[in-house]
Amino acid sequence: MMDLNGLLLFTILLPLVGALGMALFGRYPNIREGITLTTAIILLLQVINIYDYLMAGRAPEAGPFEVLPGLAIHFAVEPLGMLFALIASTLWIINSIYSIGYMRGNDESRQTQFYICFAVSLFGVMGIAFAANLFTLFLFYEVLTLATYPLVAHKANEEAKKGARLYLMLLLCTSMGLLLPAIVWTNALAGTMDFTPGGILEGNASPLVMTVLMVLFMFGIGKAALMPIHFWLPAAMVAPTPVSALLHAVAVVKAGVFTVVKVIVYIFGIDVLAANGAGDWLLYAAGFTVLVASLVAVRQDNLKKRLAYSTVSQLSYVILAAAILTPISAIGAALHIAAHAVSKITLFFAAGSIYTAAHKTEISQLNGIGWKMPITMTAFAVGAISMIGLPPTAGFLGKWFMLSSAVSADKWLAVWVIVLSTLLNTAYFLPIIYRAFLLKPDVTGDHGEAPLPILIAISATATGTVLLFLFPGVAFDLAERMVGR
Amino acid sequence: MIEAFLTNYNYFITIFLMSAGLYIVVARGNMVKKLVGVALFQSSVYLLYLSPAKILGGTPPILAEGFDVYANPLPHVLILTAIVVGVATLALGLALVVRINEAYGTIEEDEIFAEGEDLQNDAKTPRVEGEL
Amino acid sequence: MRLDVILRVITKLLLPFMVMFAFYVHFHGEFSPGGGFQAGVIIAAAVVFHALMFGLYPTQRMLPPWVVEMLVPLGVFIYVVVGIVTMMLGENFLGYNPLHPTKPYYGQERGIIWIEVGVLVTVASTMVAIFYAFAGRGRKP
Amino acid sequence: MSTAALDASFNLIQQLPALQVVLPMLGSVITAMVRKGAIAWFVALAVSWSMPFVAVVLLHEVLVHGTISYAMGGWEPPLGIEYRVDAANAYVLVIVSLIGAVVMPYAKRVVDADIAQENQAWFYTMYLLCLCGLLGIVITGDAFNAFVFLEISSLATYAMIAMGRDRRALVAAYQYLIMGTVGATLYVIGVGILYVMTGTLNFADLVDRLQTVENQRPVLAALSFITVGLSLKVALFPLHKWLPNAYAYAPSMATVFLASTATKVAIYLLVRFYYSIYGPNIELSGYSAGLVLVVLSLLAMFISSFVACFQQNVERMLAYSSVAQIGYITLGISFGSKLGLTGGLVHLVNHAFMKGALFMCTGAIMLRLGSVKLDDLAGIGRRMPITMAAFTLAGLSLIGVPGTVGFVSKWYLARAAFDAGQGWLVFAIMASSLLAVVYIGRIIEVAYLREPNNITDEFAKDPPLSMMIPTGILVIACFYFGINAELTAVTAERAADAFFAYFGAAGQ
Repeated sequence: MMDLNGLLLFTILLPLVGALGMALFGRYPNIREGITLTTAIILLLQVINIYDYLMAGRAPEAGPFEVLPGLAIHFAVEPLGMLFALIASTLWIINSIYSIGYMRGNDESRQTQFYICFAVSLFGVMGIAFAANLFTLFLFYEVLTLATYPLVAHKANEEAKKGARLYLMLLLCTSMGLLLPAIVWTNALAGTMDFTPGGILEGNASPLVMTVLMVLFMFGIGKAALMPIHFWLPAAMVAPTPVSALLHAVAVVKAGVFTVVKVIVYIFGIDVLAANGAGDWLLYAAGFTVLVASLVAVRQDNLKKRLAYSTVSQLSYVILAAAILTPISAIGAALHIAAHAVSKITLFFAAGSIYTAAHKTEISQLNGIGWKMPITMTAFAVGAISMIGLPPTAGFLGKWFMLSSAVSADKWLAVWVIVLSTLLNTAYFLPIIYRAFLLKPDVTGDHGEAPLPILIAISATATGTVLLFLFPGVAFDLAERMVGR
Repeated sequence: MIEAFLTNYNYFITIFLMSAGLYIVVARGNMVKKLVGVALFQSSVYLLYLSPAKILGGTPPILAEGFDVYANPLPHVLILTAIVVGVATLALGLALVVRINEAYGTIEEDEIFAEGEDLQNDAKTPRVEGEL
Repeated sequence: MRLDVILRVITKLLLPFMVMFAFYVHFHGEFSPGGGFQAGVIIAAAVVFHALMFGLYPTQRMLPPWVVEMLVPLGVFIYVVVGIVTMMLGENFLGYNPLHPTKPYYGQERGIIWIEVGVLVTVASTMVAIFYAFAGRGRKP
Repeated sequence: MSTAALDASFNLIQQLPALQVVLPMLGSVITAMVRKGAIAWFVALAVSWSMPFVAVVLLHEVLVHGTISYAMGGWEPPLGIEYRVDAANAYVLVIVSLIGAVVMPYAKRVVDADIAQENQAWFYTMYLLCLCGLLGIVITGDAFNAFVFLEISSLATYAMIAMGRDRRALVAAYQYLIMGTVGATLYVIGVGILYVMTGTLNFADLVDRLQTVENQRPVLAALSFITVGLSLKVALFPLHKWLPNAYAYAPSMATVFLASTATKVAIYLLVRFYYSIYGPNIELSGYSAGLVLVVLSLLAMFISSFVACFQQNVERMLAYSSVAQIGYITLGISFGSKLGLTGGLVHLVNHAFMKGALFMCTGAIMLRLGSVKLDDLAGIGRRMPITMAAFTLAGLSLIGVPGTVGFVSKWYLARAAFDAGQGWLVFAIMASSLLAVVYIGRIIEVAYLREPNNITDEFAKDPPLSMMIPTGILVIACFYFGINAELTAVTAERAADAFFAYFGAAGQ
């Protein structure tokens, strides 16, 4: 029996060990992919293990390992991080299965590098999820940024290089230029960087300083894609589909909004912010992003681009929810992180599936494709419905909590934003489903469904989207614990 | 004013040598002349150290009957070292100039840089491809 | 080179005296003006003088460049060894007192003489080496 | 003269300060006499490997027992030359000697490739003299002695650079010689003025006597001479023009060694004057020297990084980056606070690690390809995987990614900026590290994402183990001290204390 601290450390380091194994066996694709899957499964089991301990009230903790006096790497398990880790490790398995199908199906080069970087990204995600202070979080945040750069640049053509440059520069610029100063400043003000329920800044900073800090944090967390720093998401669309899934569903943007929620809840403190109004502007910024991104999404013809802008708007839902600053809205934010993860990964898998089987990327080419690829397009429909926020899918839960908290907190702006954007969501998702199933097929292309691994993955996530609605227990539990109820 | 000048004339000579040497270093493109300037510049330091060490009426710093006032020996020792350093620098500099003359066929700086070997900057014709 | 008998004869006569004067300067170095620096330069001057009069190659036959290049580090070597010996004897680096078993006064004298020998060798050979390097440049050896 | 010395026998610990300088000098003499490259290398290796032991023992002694004073030749200070070791210079001694020890095994192959057989022994002689000079500057407690060592190391450096691959090295060496000599002379003028005003050259004695000097104006003039002179050696912007050429055209081994040590030592001396000698007498900020330093550091950080972005020659790019990194160090110094000084000193060692590793990688590329032009590096990431992996990791460190030494430095600097009430500087620090992303990113992109050309295909492969292991050691150091900075940071803090504590120590 491993002791608790060892368990946590082992879990975080596991993907890194896996990456090492993949590097060693890079010559043998089967062994390499076997290692990927094994690592992913063990990781999930470990995370579930940790979840059990958390529920039993014995949250594991590792560290602090002091880098410098006052600067320590420290891991601890708390509910929100637990949720994030659960989502990421579950989706990694599915994504791995999908990747194997996709990479082999499209005969991509540099597959070993792909799998290694993927595993390192998961290492980053685990670190972010279990970080107990801002420094640790930042450390793994940057690990994630750097590990995903080779993935985005995977195709190594001019377009991919350009997209990857933009991706890297924007994320690093924001994180180093804004987030890091904010962290240092926080540390200078509060003397600590630990995530503490209720926040650490109360009494240490004036409302004005807090507002400035808030701006630094929110725009510094570039991964949360708050406008106007959302450009990296569409730019990163040059990457292969599994990578897009990683960016949009499993890891990157989730890490962004996760960090946002974490900072608002554990650094500023919901009550503190609600009292002094330092976070009021965030409501407007997030609302603006939700609406504008949705409007842009409507105008995109490229399927992945449309999904990308949809992600931008959905992310701001989470920020919006957090900015409402009530415990219930925070629960909504947490639930939406989970819901968006499963739904968006379904949508991306579907897009990739279409690309693999039919080599189509534009929405205008999809007429009648639903009858040729029924499984794919059904899954797509499920994902789309979830994004719009209709039952019986996971998206409904998050939106419900957000709406009810907005109403009860008298934040009518938020209410209007949510209602309007739901309409817009419908406007950009329904036409796709309509085309796929109800329009006459084009003459071009004689293709069937995508390879089997892809279909397995896609069905799993679509089912997950529905299941999360029917059995939200785990996610709900964790979200409630986060706000301390 | 004049008195100040006269009592401290050694310093003014030092300053003059110093500026003259530095000027030659900056203004001349001929590598040998530059070295001459450096040598002049260094000489000014010798004067700076030695002139205050001499005490009017003092003897060389050797113990002898009947003399109580000595020149300060330390600066002389220091400057002996500095002169050696200067000689070494000059020798090395001249050796470099000889080698440069053999390699380039000239010892004028502007001609050497005009050879287009991108000494100053490899990116004289900036190729921006691959910039991030 | 022109055969200039008078100069050559006088040179041959002068050279021993130059070297002797160098040693005079050297061995007076520890208590009166003089020492290895000056002596070294005088010796080097003697060599250069010889080269000016009889040509570079005869001089280099007399004092081959490889010997000169060996002498340069040798002088420093003597200097360092004296320092290390004093360290071995329990003093600080270049603390000459223990060089004489009973009288520190003589110890100082011995130490300085040996140090100056090192300086002399290095200075003389460096000067000659610089002269060789510049004078021999661009000719076939 | 010391009287108790006669009866004492040879005491190794007591003699260490002298050995630190004497051993390299002895080594250089031996290498000059043996004339055989291989034997000379072995001698240089033996000396270089013994140096860290001496330095570490000294550091330990200092941290445990306090300042060590060693009277050269038994002449007691302030009359004689004093070697005075406190935590500050012991720290720098350890850095310099460690880098020397790591570089030597690496040197064998690159020196074989860069330098003709008959000149190799001379090259090692120059290296050892340079090492001797650098260690001497650090260990001495005498202003003029520091000048002499400065010139020893500089002359050796000029000679090393001139042995570079092609004729451009000669011009680079010449330019450095002119600039370096002017700098050293300016320094010695400053020291001369100080001597005229106070009648002493001993650092500790200077501190005391400066307070009794009534006319402060010449003293300030001396400070400005010393500042400008040393800034030339430090390559503080805008006095850095000699550095890029010197680093780019010198033999690889010299580049690695100089980039990690030479400028650091000059910085040490500058800090010694600012904090230890003038510190108690003149408020740094009162005469706006601090402000000037801030401005120059910022200019260095931005302009040099920016210039680095447009370089085609990778070694020049890294050289410009060095100028920028020196800006970080001087920025830390300019705060005038203990935290800032600690940050500067931490960056001193950190930068030595990462630049050493980076230049080792470019040296390896030079060895295999004979060029470090950016375009010739296409696809090299697949052909020299370990070298480029090391380059990437060290590059990340240069950028200052958390978990690397670069981040630790930046953290200190940022904290110091906040403590000094100049929070805006934090943004400047971070912004300039983003420029590092650009230039390092360019190289990495070319190396990994472009297809190799046929030259690369044929010749590029990882260098021999003797070169990879030193590189690996430095890269590991970049990360180890990024995750566990206890050792470097705490020592740097003690060193910073020592700089401040010089005042009043003179009487002891």
